[in-house]
Amino acid sequence: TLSCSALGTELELCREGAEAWAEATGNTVELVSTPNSATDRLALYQQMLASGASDIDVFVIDVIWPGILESHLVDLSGLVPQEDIDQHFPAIVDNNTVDGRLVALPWFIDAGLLYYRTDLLDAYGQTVPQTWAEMAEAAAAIQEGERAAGNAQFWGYVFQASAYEGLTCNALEWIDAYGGGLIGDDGRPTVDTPQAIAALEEAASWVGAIAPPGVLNYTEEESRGVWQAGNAAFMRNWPYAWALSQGEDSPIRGLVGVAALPRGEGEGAGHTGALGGAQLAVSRYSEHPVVAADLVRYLAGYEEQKRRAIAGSFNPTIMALYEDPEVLAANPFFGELFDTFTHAVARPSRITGARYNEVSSAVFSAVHAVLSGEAAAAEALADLNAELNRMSRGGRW
Amino acid sequence: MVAGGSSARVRAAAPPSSHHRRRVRRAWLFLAPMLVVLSLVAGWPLARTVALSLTDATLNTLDEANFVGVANYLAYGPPLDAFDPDAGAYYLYDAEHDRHFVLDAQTGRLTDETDRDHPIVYDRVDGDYVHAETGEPAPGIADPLFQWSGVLADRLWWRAVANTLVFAIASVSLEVILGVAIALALNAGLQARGLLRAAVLIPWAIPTVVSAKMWGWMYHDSFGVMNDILLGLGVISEGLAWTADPHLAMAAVVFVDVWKTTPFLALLVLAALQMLPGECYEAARVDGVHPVTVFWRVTLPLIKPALVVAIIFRTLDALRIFDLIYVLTANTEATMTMSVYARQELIDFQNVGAGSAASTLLVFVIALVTVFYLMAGRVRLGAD
Amino acid sequence: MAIPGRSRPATAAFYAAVAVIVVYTVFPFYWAVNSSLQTPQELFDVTWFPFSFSFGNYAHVFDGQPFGRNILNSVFVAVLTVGISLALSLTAAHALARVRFRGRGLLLLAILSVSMFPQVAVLGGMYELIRSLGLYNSLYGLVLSYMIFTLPFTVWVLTTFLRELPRELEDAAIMDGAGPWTTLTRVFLPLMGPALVTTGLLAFIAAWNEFLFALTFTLSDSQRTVPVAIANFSGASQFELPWGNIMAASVIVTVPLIVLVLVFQRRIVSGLTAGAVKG
Amino acid sequence: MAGIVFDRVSKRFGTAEVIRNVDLDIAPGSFTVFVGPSGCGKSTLLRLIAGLEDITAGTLLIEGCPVNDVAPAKRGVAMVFQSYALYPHMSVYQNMAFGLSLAKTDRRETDRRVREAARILQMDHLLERKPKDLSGGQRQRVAIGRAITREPKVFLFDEPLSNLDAALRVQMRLEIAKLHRALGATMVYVTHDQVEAMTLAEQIVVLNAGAVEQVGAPLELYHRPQNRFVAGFIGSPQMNFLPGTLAAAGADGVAVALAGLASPVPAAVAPDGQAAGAAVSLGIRPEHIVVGDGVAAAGPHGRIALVERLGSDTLLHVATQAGHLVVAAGAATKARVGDTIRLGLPADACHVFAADGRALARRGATEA
Amino acid sequence: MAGIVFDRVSKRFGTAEVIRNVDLDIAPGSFTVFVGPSGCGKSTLLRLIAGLEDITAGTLLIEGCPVNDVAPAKRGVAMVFQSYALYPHMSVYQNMAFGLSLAKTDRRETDRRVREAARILQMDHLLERKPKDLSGGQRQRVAIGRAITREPKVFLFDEPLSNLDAALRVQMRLEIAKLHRALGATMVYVTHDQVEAMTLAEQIVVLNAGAVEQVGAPLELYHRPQNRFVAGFIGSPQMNFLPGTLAAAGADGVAVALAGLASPVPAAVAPDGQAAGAAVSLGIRPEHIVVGDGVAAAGPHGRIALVERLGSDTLLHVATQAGHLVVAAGAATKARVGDTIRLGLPADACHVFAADGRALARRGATEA
Ligand SMILES: Nc1ncnc2c1ncn2[C@@H]1O[C@H](COP(=O)(O)OP(=O)(O)OP(=O)(O)O)[C@@H](O)[C@H]1O
Ligand SMILES: Nc1ncnc2c1ncn2[C@@H]1O[C@H](COP(=O)(O)OP(=O)(O)OP(=O)(O)O)[C@@H](O)[C@H]1O
Ligand SMILES: [Mg+2]
Ligand SMILES: [Mg+2]
Repeated sequence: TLSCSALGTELELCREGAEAWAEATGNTVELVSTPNSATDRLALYQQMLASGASDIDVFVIDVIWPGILESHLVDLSGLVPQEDIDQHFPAIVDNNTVDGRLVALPWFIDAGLLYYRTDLLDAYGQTVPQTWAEMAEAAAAIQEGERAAGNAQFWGYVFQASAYEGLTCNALEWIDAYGGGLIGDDGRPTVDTPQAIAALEEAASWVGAIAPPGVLNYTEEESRGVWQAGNAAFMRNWPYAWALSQGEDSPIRGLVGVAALPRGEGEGAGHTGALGGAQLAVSRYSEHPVVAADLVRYLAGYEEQKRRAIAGSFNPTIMALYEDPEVLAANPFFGELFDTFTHAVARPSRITGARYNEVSSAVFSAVHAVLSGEAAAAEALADLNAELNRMSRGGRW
Repeated sequence: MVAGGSSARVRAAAPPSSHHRRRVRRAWLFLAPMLVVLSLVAGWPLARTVALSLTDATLNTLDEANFVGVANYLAYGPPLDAFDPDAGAYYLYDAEHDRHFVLDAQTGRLTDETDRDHPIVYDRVDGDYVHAETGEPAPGIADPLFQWSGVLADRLWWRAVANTLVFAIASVSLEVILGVAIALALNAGLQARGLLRAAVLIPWAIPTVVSAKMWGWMYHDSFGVMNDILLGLGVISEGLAWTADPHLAMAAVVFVDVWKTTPFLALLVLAALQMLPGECYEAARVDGVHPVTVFWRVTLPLIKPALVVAIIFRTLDALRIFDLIYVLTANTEATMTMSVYARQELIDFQNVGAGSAASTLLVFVIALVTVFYLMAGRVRLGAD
Repeated sequence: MAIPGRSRPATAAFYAAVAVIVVYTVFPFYWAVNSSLQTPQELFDVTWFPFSFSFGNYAHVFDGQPFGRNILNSVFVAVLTVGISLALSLTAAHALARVRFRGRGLLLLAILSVSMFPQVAVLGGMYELIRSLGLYNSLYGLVLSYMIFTLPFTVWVLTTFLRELPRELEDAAIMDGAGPWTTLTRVFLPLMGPALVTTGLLAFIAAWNEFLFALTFTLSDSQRTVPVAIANFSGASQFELPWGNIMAASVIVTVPLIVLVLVFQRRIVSGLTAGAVKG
Repeated sequence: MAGIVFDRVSKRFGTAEVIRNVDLDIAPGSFTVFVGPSGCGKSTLLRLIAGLEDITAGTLLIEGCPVNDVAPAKRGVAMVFQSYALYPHMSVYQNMAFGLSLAKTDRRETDRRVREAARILQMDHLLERKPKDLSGGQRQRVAIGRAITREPKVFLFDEPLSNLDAALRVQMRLEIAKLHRALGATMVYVTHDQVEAMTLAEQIVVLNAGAVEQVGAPLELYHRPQNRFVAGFIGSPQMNFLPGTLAAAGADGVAVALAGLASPVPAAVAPDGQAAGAAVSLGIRPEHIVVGDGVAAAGPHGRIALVERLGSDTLLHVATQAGHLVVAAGAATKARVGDTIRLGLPADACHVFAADGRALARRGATEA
Repeated sequence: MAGIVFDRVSKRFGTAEVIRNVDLDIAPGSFTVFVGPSGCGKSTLLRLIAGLEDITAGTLLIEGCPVNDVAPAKRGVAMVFQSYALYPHMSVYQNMAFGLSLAKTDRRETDRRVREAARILQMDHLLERKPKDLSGGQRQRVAIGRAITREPKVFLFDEPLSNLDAALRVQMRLEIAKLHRALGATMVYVTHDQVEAMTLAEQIVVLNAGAVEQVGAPLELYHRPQNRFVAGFIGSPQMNFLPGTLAAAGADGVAVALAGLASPVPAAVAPDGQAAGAAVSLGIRPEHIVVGDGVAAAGPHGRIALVERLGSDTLLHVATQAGHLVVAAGAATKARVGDTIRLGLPADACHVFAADGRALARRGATEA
């Protein structure tokens, strides 16, 4: 008797997977649906875990939560064979290892991607932009053209800039693309750099120009809304938007291309994407930790991830699956993504541990202020750096 | 304070008969079930919150929290969250000079570890710091490290307080005006008022979780219906970013809140209107009192008790507003309210101590406002 | 019927105002209905009328999750919450409104102060309480926790309304040999129609719409209430919002409330105390 | 000053017809009193004048204009409600000043008028009280005060003095009469008090079951009631009625044969078409019956069943062979329960009513 | 049957002392009437008996037991409220049956009693109405009916007939008297109507400003008021008072010198310690003043200022040299406004009051 908390989203797949395992092992699994909103979900988990409730054995957790929930989770390294662990992207395994304890197994992966309109690029003679500046240029050109053609609602680029976790992802991508970073390996903040300033200045210049002013309150779905209505040339989003953009009734079906996010300029610039995705973890308060770990191992295992990749386009965390012909047949673009995933940049959740949210909040607040024009990038980042320094306990967090 | 006006007090002075005492005893009997349930559901959670606000608890360390007094509210010295109990030291950062320090709580020894490989150690001598090795004085080195901390020293908190008050005042006053107007319309006996009543109640009936999202959708700058309407009417020339623009966000949120909670007020006022004695209205009609005057001079004073209660509860709700703002504008500073702040500390940042302190302060602010209302409304709680 | 004693333009202005109010309150609901009848793609456009009339969203609400059960749960919780809080607060309000005793004002203030705490702040303590009472993942736990916000409200409102009833009525009942209980139930209660229905309705909806407690204190789908169920709706992946389904579900849960209002408003009639006393 | 005319006015509540086809003329500046049994529609008539109830049929005219559709406020009337209808949240002062302050009357003038009214009503010391802290009579006085401060064209008083003591009532009555003289306003007044009705009224309207029974000057109603209902209603104690038959009908009067009496009782009324042998009733007021040894042996006699001594008067309830009679004897009478007495029924004090209640026209008696 | 005793009972509302030190004995089964000016505390006294107000000081005993602390329901009293206090949501029938149903009275018995009460009160046809659809008088009758059906040991009536018409009032009065005889219950009754007070009461209690002025049988109060207040309060129209000085005081009476009169007016009262020259007032009831040419020339004379014809009686307001006098002349009087008439003040009808209001003991006059 196990309870598995899963995102309602993937409930079907999760159920099938869990039931398959249950059948195989003779255990029973009960699924629990949780709120759609990640913040709500985290709060709920924390409430339960803080009280030591044993109601849920296996948790599906976000990529940034291992550091936060770590003290409530079981170290899986002893319960799962090492070779099983090694087949996953090392970046994620790293992310899930807190103080040497592997607190969660990767389940699927996400990373920020650049969506573009193939038809419009063609029409305006543009190529897939390699740098943010190119992107902005192309976007401006297309936007101007489309507006002249009568679509007053048209925008060049949409992304996520509401004051929430998604903005931290976006910002990290920009800064990383310019070769900057948020927190150094020594735990000390590193945001007050020319790269970061350049990145933010670049981003701030989009708002109102190629991106709608309302982008400051966009989350994933709002940007997808604009995009999928055919009102944007470019969009930054997670892989999920792919299937929807290519859906039956999508007006832009067949006109969508995906690429890695552009790079910045200058030293250290590169393509990047913020790492996202889900992990499976076992509660320390579980009454059946071993059985639960077995379920986790099963769900994160090769076969199951393959099944999910084929049936639900979930990006596997097992590197080998990106060469699996069946998987590639179902998801032709997976190959392209592989690179992105390997270069994906993780948010500093592991190093900041329980204080990640505070860090993230400081980051997105500062970035939001810059984007909305309330603060200049240089000052905002200097303040942010100081703020992070204050929080960082000299890098010990 | 508010309880018991002058006349009530004088009456209470008469020696209570045992008959009166019996009445009072029975009153307590009548009160008992409610009080039991209420203290059960409210007592523990409230006490716990207040208690936690005096500790350094975090979500992960609820059981091993230490008592820190009022430091979560306001304290001067090394900030509380810089303390590491394991090391027995504060990790401090001097933003002015961009230097990291470690302050040993026991010895008072200060280590500059900005350069980890070459730490500089200072000793505390007569309240000043001197180089541990050279003994040279290091004037002013500790000053920036000692600062006001706690919720009350947080600029964001005060921003949240201001936001909350602005929000509460704006939305409650609009609601009162609109709610009373709606109630009067419903009371005026027009046809199909049943349907109208149901229609008016709809906003209240849609779960906040949903309606907030729905408005978010309607506010969307490019496919939201608000802009569509306003553009169509020619009121605006290009789509506004309702929830994103810091100048519009508060107004947008207030607009939704008014939409959402006016029914609450309207319905309560309507109930009050319908329980009024009819005869003095006839008197007013014969006296030739203008309906507007009747409203101000007769209706309003008569429904005042109910109106004040409705306003109090609406104000309490408005001061605690959370989900609407959270869903519509997330954690943006422009609209961050006390509850959003408290929740951020409590859940997002895991600072149960500070979050509880913020909650307690929030209660305190609400209590102040309530008492103010009661006094301004001349509500005599103890009077008949 | 026109408003007696008003001129034509005034009446016209009155109706215009009513129309504006109706649009303000109802339009978003129309928009919800409209959205619920659209395909996901249409949502990203301002579509004034659901030309496609796809009822798929409605069908979808009920398969894949026990939404019917969730509705029943909500009904159960809300009815019980309202019933219990009205019962408890009626007696309490009677004592508070009609008996003069020391500390009455303070008590009222204390009751009020309970509803000053933000939900997030009591969440933790409430969670522990519910668990220690063994009411976790039970609808009764929800009912209990909802008392924290319904009780102060109902007590205060009913107290206010009870105060307004003429004192002579109570005197007459006392002379007729009625105890406080009888006075309350047989004399005051029937006169409190508007107040009771209104408070009940408002408390019902508050309980019906509550989200945070319901989310935190229940676990299994079969114990969830509607708002949680709706919040747990999800699209094909993490970030996708199944907007059409959410709107359909919202319409589904709003309609019963409207019916409820239509049914109960018969009780909201005026002039209940007319003819009782001279004065 | 405003005259009020009811032109075939009817009022129905649901199916109950409460006012039936009332035709009535109230002269400008006059003082009209409505009397009638409880529930006969007096208050309803006032409410119709005030405009608080819609008229079901017919026309009501004030100052010659139909006002069926005129709002109460526009009719220029002030009303004292039977149920007071005070504003519970206002003090006595505010209750009385309300109408004035709305009319933007000068503050000093308002104050003067309110204090004047309070003085007249003897409630100067109560001005700061709220209605709920007043006695019944005090509330009633506030209601009166509210009307008189406003000085309207038409006053409607619905039993304004019913809760006052006799002494105060006399004073208030005089005050109202004074007010009437001073303002010259039309006053319509409902009362159950005979003395009030007789002393205040220029014209009394007797209502019964929603219809007008008789309209006339007080003494006319007293002396020449048009029917048995009015005869019984006006005058206190009530007129005695004895069943009988018309024994003789001549030009100079009739004689009524009563049960148990040897000779018919003569009455100074015209036969009015009633022939001898018709069933009639003989009416005579208690104060007109003659008691004592001097009366003719022909009159009724009987045992005294009850003696009510009112101080100024004594009422004897006498069971005679012709029926039960109430007799107003002087205060000094020595009569006791059980005594047998002989009663005289003076011919010119007798009223005769036909079987349908119609009064036969009286001769001699006029209003004094 | 239950006697009621007030032992130095006081009642304060806030700082206002509304009942002051009342000592009063109400015999079991008696019929006591409270009279007094509006606001003097009559209703409050009833409410104290009922237990609706707490007694501030003193003891109230019912059937010999102190009941200060006994709950109203346990006192066995029923009350008719001045303000009716009907249950607005109940029909007339339910209003009357409510008390019985609470007492778990048998359904048939309840029905019988309610219908009986309705019959007595002439409201059989109104049983299904709600209070708001009733006229003032009808509401009042429901309030009475509610008390009657309960058949308690003590009835408290607060101006129960004030809104009824004269005829119905007489009937109701008789019904109440009948009820009193039939049930033998103690009845305490507040009224402003002199006739009601005089005819119903076995004992009248005159209250003034919260204190008892005099207690006694009706005629005793009429004939031997203990002070000027009672003298003025009992009797309608009110007693006339003329200021004067004691001219002579002898064993067989006194003489009072009045302004403008040549010779002092003799009065059959004992001097009671008042010496000649003391300021007194002379009281005489309107009905005792003799009018006509036959009266001694020594009496006051004056111009008739106002003639009020009540039908059965005529009131003359005469301005004499000694002061304003109201005179009850017979209905037949020919007197007119402006006439000068001469008035006789019979010695044994005169009351004399000392400066402090105390009455000098009268001689001759007894209760007839
Ligand atoms: N609740 C109260 N607070 C203060 N004063 C009061 C209250 N109730 C009554 N009074 C005062 O007490 C006095 C006695 O009131 P009560 O009702 O007994 O008079 P009453 O003799 O019945 O008069 P009425 O004949 O007018 O009904 C009045 O002056 C009244 O104003
Ligand atoms: N709203 C109503 N619905 C039905 N019947 C009503 C209504 N109001 C009054 N009545 C009836 O109309 C009749 C006349 O009522 P009205 O109040 O005019 O009597 P009234 O002459 O003033 O009597 P009273 O002397 O008792 O005050 C009564 O029989 C009463 O029951
Ligand atoms: Mg009436
Ligand atoms: Mg009274």
